Amino acid sequence: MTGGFQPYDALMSLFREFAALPVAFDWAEKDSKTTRGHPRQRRGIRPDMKRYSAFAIAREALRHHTGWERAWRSPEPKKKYDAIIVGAGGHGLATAYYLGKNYGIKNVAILEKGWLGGGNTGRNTTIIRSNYLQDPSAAIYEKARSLYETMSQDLNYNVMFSPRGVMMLAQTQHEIRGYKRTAHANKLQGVATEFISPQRVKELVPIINIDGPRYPVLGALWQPRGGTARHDAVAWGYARACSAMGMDVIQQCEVTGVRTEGGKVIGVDTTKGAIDCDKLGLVVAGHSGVLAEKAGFRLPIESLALQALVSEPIKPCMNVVVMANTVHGYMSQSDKGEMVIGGGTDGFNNYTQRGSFHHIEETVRALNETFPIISRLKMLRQWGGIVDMTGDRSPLLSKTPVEGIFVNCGWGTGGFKAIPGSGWAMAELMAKGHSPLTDEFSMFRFREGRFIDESVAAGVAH
Amino acid sequence: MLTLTCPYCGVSGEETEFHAGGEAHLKRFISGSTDAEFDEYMFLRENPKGVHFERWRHVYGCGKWFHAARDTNTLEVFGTYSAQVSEPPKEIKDKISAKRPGWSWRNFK
Amino acid sequence: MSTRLSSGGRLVNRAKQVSFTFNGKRMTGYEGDTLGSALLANDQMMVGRSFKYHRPRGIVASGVEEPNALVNLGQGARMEPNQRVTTTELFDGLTATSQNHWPSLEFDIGAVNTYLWRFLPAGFYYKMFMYPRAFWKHVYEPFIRQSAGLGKAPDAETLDADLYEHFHAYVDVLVIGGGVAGLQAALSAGRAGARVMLIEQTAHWGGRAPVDGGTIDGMAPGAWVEQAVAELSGMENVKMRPRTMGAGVYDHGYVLGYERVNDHKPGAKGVRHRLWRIRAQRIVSAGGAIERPLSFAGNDLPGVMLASAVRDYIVDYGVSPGDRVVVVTNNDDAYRTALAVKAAGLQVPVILDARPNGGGALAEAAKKAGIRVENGKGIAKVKGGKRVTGVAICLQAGEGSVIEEIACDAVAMSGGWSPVVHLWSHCGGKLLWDAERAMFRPDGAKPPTDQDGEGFVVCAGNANGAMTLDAVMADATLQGAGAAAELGFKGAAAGAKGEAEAEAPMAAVWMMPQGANIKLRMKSWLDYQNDVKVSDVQLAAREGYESVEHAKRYTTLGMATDQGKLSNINGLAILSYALNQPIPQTGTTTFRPPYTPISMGAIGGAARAEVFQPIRRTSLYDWHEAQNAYWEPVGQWRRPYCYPKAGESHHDAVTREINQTRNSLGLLDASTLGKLIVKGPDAGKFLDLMYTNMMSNLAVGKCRYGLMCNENGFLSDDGVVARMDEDTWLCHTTTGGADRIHAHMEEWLQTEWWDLKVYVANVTEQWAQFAVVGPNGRKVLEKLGGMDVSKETLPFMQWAEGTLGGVKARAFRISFSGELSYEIAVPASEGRAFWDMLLKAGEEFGATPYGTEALHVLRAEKGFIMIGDETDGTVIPQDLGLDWAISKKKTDYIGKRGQERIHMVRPDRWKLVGLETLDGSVIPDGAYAVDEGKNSNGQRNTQGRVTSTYYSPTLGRGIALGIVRDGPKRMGEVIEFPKTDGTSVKARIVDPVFYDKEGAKQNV
Amino acid sequence: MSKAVSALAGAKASVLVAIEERGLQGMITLRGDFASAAFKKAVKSVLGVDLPGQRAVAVAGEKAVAWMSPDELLVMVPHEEADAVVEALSGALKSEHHLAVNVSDARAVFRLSGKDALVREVIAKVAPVDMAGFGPGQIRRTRISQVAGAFWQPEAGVLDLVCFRSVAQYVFDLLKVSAMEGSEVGHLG
Repeated sequence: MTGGFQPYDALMSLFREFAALPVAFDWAEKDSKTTRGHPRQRRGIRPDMKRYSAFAIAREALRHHTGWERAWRSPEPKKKYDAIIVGAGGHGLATAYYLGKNYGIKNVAILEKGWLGGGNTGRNTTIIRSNYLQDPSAAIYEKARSLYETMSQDLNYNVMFSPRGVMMLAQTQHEIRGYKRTAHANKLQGVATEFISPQRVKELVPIINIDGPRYPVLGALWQPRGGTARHDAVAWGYARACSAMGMDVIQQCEVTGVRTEGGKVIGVDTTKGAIDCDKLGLVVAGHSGVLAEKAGFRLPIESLALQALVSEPIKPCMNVVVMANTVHGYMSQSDKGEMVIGGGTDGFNNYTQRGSFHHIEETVRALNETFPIISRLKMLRQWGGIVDMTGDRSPLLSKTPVEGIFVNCGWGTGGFKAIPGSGWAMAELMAKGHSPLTDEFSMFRFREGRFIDESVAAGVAH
Repeated sequence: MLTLTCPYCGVSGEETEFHAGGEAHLKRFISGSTDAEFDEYMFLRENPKGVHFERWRHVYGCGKWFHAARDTNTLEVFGTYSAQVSEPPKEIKDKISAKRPGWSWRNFK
Repeated sequence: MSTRLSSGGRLVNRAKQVSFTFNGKRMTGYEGDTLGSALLANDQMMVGRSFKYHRPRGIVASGVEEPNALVNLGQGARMEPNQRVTTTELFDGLTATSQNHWPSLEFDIGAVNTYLWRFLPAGFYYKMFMYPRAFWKHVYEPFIRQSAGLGKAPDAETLDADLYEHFHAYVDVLVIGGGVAGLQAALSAGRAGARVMLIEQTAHWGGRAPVDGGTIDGMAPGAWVEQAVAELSGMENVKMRPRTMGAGVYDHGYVLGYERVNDHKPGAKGVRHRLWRIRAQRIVSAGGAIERPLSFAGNDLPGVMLASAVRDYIVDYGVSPGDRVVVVTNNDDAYRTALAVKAAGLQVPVILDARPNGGGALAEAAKKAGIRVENGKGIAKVKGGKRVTGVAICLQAGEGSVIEEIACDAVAMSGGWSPVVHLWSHCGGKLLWDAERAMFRPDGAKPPTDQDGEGFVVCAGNANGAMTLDAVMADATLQGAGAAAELGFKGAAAGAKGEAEAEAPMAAVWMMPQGANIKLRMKSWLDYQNDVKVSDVQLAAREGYESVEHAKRYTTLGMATDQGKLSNINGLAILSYALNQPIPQTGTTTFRPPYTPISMGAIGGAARAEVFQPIRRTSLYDWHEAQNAYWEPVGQWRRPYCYPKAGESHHDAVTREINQTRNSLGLLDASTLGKLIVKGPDAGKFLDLMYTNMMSNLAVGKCRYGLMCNENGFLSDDGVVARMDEDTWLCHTTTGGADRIHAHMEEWLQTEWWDLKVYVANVTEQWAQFAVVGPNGRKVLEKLGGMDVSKETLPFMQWAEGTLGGVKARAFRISFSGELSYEIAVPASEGRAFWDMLLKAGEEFGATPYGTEALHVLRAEKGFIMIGDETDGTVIPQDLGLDWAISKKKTDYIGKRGQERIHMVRPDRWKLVGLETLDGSVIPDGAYAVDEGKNSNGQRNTQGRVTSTYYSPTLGRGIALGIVRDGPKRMGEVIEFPKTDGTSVKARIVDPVFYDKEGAKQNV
Repeated sequence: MSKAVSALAGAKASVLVAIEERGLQGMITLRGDFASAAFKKAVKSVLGVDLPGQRAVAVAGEKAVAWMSPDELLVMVPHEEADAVVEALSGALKSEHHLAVNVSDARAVFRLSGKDALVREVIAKVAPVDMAGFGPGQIRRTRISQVAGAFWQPEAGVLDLVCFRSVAQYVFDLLKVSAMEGSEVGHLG
């Protein structure tokens, strides 16, 4: 048991959820004081959509939860949309959401060949942080992190953003220098981080073995407002909000072709027929290259398998997220109690969503050494996702050689944490033609020799 | 966990003996080439969901680089061959044609 | 009550009693028991609490599919949470405690959730706990976290007392599963001559067949199993391994086997678990089938068990789960349980057969035995609190009106069987829906494929959908022989013939009763551990979570530690009905390894403590350690950072080492520096391509500093190159660069310039190399004697070969400190002896070994760059003022084209300068120099950063190297470096060479 | 030379099998064109053996030649003779493009001896190699857990393993752990 926890207090707080309903609404109103109008309208959510709240749950409980409506509609595609987003993962849905919310562009379809949130959004280790070294990275990841802070309230869907803190261990002199450099950069970027001592690391992570012996912990870069969120909920919450704005989330609709005229996009062909559009956003992570090919251009990316695993659930023993880059492992404990562990990527192109086992071995080996209790836990499940890697391991948020087509991909192993910032910036890029958050992430930067390389300071890509 | 056969030492070994080295048969561009040519050489990699040609090194074995023809979607290995050629040998291309009719990759088919 | 029967139990040895404790209570069992059978024998019906509602949970199964009965097993350094009691072999002294309750199993405060259940449907947390915002982190989440989780976390300060290892095995045919199907498949493949390995997850061969009856080749299955095991044991080409589970099937026939070597005898010699890394040409998956529960209200109460499990406990362990066992089924197999219960002298008040027309021969046998059989009936509701007290009976076709109530203390349920298709599916094998038998089974036409594009997994027996003993034996013979034949092993003999009672067709029953109302559906459990009910899946469908993945994630169905072995198919069927679509259209979730959880210890294997990762050691490693060196890991090498003496801080030690080196004599173990021999008629040409500067025109006997870039133009390594003879060069690399640069050279030679006649050899470790540095450096070498190291014979940037102190040596006149300096290379086997001579000869000069930190400061004082400090993968040589080392004459070198790109030639790139703080302090590591204003993202603009920053004992002040926008043209300007504490430090831009700019000290 | 010491100075361990660091062993990396008659002749004349075939080891008394790659041999001679043999090879190959270099001190050699099945099982724990299909006459370069290595069997029940000198302690420790009492596998016997 972690110190000081009182089951009765916590239980009382649970009851409070039910008992203090009017208070809860008061709080909700306070959150929205900054702008005028009815809070639902401000959020762009249709007034007829049922709000989620403890009160709604209580009301539904009386009729055995038979009155809940669909979280998102299941529409047939229209003939034409102002904008089509291909890919109903977190990034695609967030792009659509901010197109509507920030720019009033609501005649939007989000096309998904499988099920929304079924790709990398639902396969990652849910880490959220913005302690990046390079200015463009820090800007977009910090934008994302700050949007995560209020996402549950914005979407009226609890995505369980948990700012429990993220630390990156320094286990060599080189890493100390690298993380101190990042801490300095973060200070100037407005990202709250600090370099902390080994003793502080041990206080925050009682299960860590800071003495090594192979790689003693020499300190850590600590971002107290980094954390995790419930990954599926992010996609579901955005989908619900997009649907409520009148957008069409169309699942099981594969894009089979991209139609252009005079170098400009006019629509897409899909398994549900042809659909016209003025603007097209390609936001399909691992399959971006395949889709770009259909549009007639090539992207500077390659697709690789990245793996992760979880242990069986145990009672809480680690409240923060720890990344140990020298030994290649990172770990957090989910709200369910599972230790969520990130593994490595294969070195070869792969679309199987299965990686090679030795990456799991290497990661677990390192974590057994860093967190000795792990040795007696069991791996419950391992899985893989396809990530797209660019030449500098940083994403592409960019115009393309085809007018009206925009890409958002190349997030490599770091996509989940960026979702709201990526959507926010991509929406601006699509609506206005440029965004300060995306300016540096052009797909043409490699030709100029301009890189956004995060691996430089202490070997941390993402 | 792939099994690859090194064409130089004949070992059929597990992936951990090898190092993946990216796309094969790249044409190098040097000083005097255009920005577009150099960009293509460095960054615009083939990324097919299907037949692919790539480089590997038998790093824990004989140390030799070689080429492999592999399907990135099924992980089938059509064959491995010398690193010192600028295009896949005919027998490998024929084998792929038999298994994946209509395939193409860059200028090869 | 559950109890031990007076006789029976084919797996237990009643002569050997074993004692153990559960929740501190002492209990006894027999050798051969599982912890599960022993708990039941002690009437410990309730063994845990569910995840969400904290409802009482009892043992429901007898094998790996058990979702409920998980315990904390053992203590201290051998404590392990979440151990399944049904797969834990009992041993003397075993201690177990139940999980997920507070304060006790019997009285659990968390069980209040069970009264709030109405408010906690699937996904409730997505809809609430949002306001006020801060409450999530501080109130709601802590509560949710505390109530989640299952087992205890092992103690943080106690190291795992057990050891683990890996083993690599290569076989023609791997048979997974040691039931009769696996045994027969192994026999067929083995007799054909294939190299066979047969693994079985339990300690016993034969699987369920001995419990289920029938005959094989006219024998009782148990007798046939004995005979088969005997034959297999005698075959040279067959290896058998019990207690070894097929954990995962990976690409190209790679299989993980998880052997629990010592779990049943903790503390025994050797390893606890062994992870088998098996490469199989063909895999026969014979993992059997798993019985499905039925979904009726109250099906989660302790005492409700799978019919097959009830039978197992009676037949295998002589344990009765109850005196009065109601059987409820949709198929014939459960009648075997009724008969077994009856045969054990216990009562079966009724068999409820949901099929309107009931069963076949087995049903007749039950009736003949005097058991009441009710066709077309089901359970409306199970009665009881912490255990079953009775059932309410209803019509299966109805909505749940109670016809009759019957008292009982156990319910044996069977909803049909699901083949274990996990291993088939791990690597992409496809499934087809067998509507007649209501199960997914492998689609033999769509197997997972291997490196040759061939199917490499087949399933046999139950796992292949062959459900009766005759079909099982025939299928296993076929699959085993077929797998071998595909590899060219032909001529397998005929297999054994199985016979069993004919069975009437089963009928799919996904809800009981068929028209169960919402109140019943809200109490019909699908996933016992995660508390997912029929109503939850229906809610998910209603809310649009329609894909099987959505429904799974929204409800958490199948995400518990059993990964849905009991719940997935039932849940899937409920979802399909809710969506009004056929089951195959809904599809399954993806099967992922491992089949059941495997220990992290096993995954890591032997790699812990001293063999966690290799430590690379120089010939002086022991000496450094004896000198109390403070180690710095550099790649896998360990190098002394400094040598603190008693009472000295690291800073003090570094200062002393620097001062002594500058003033008299310092010694450095530089053995880790890379040394590559490059030889051949085209070696010069090749090196001109590898380095930015010319190497082909280096004279024999001379040294030259060289830079290497990657194709992007970024500086990647540096070092001194010495020309050995007409066609041989020796290239020094950085410590981290030796293997990397060797590989880099081989890559270019093999894949781009294969026409060049050049050989490269990495001789880094052949030589121990020591820097002898300081004004007395020459004197000490002269004392050793053997070769002329005078300025005249061996001037700066030359090298010579000879002997020193009787040892074969190469002396390089190079300096990374600005002092008179030699690097002496001697054969590694004589490194330590030579070092001892140096120390002895240097004694009179106060010879002082120095570490990497002093090395860094010495070079920074001199303005020498360090790869990894001044470079970070984004810096080109031109940024560091190294244009002099870039040949303008060459048309090509690696990186040249990259450096011509527009961003690389911008005039405002950050370039190397020296930095001197105005107040003499040391600029913090990693500090940036700020510029006016902010960028469009609101970030403070910057104009440079420090790359190396030290206190210089030589100058008595802080010095730094850094890169600053257009820096070299801004000498004398003062720029500001904010610190992370809010203050800042000002520094003047100066020349990067702080010490002896003329080189007077090194050129002596 | 008397002052020369091998990486672990002849460390020994007696566990399931006997493990011994073999002390100083002369080793030469020889690269050249195997197809060239002059190369074959030089090997034969200096070392007294024919060029070994792919992944084979040829032994002649105290000398042995192992096939390392299509253009690389590992020549084994007594430690003190290594420099002389390098010179002899270089002399014999004067007109050929080749590389001969003494790497004796860059290596460590271990000998495992005992019951043949156990010796091979110890290796099967640390190397991804089919040890059932391995035997005398062959050499296999591979991964020894986390480092590079190569091994061959001079005869049944004996196995020699070579690795880099810097990781000798790691390999020794690894072999000891893999051969600890009670860890017999019983798979290759």
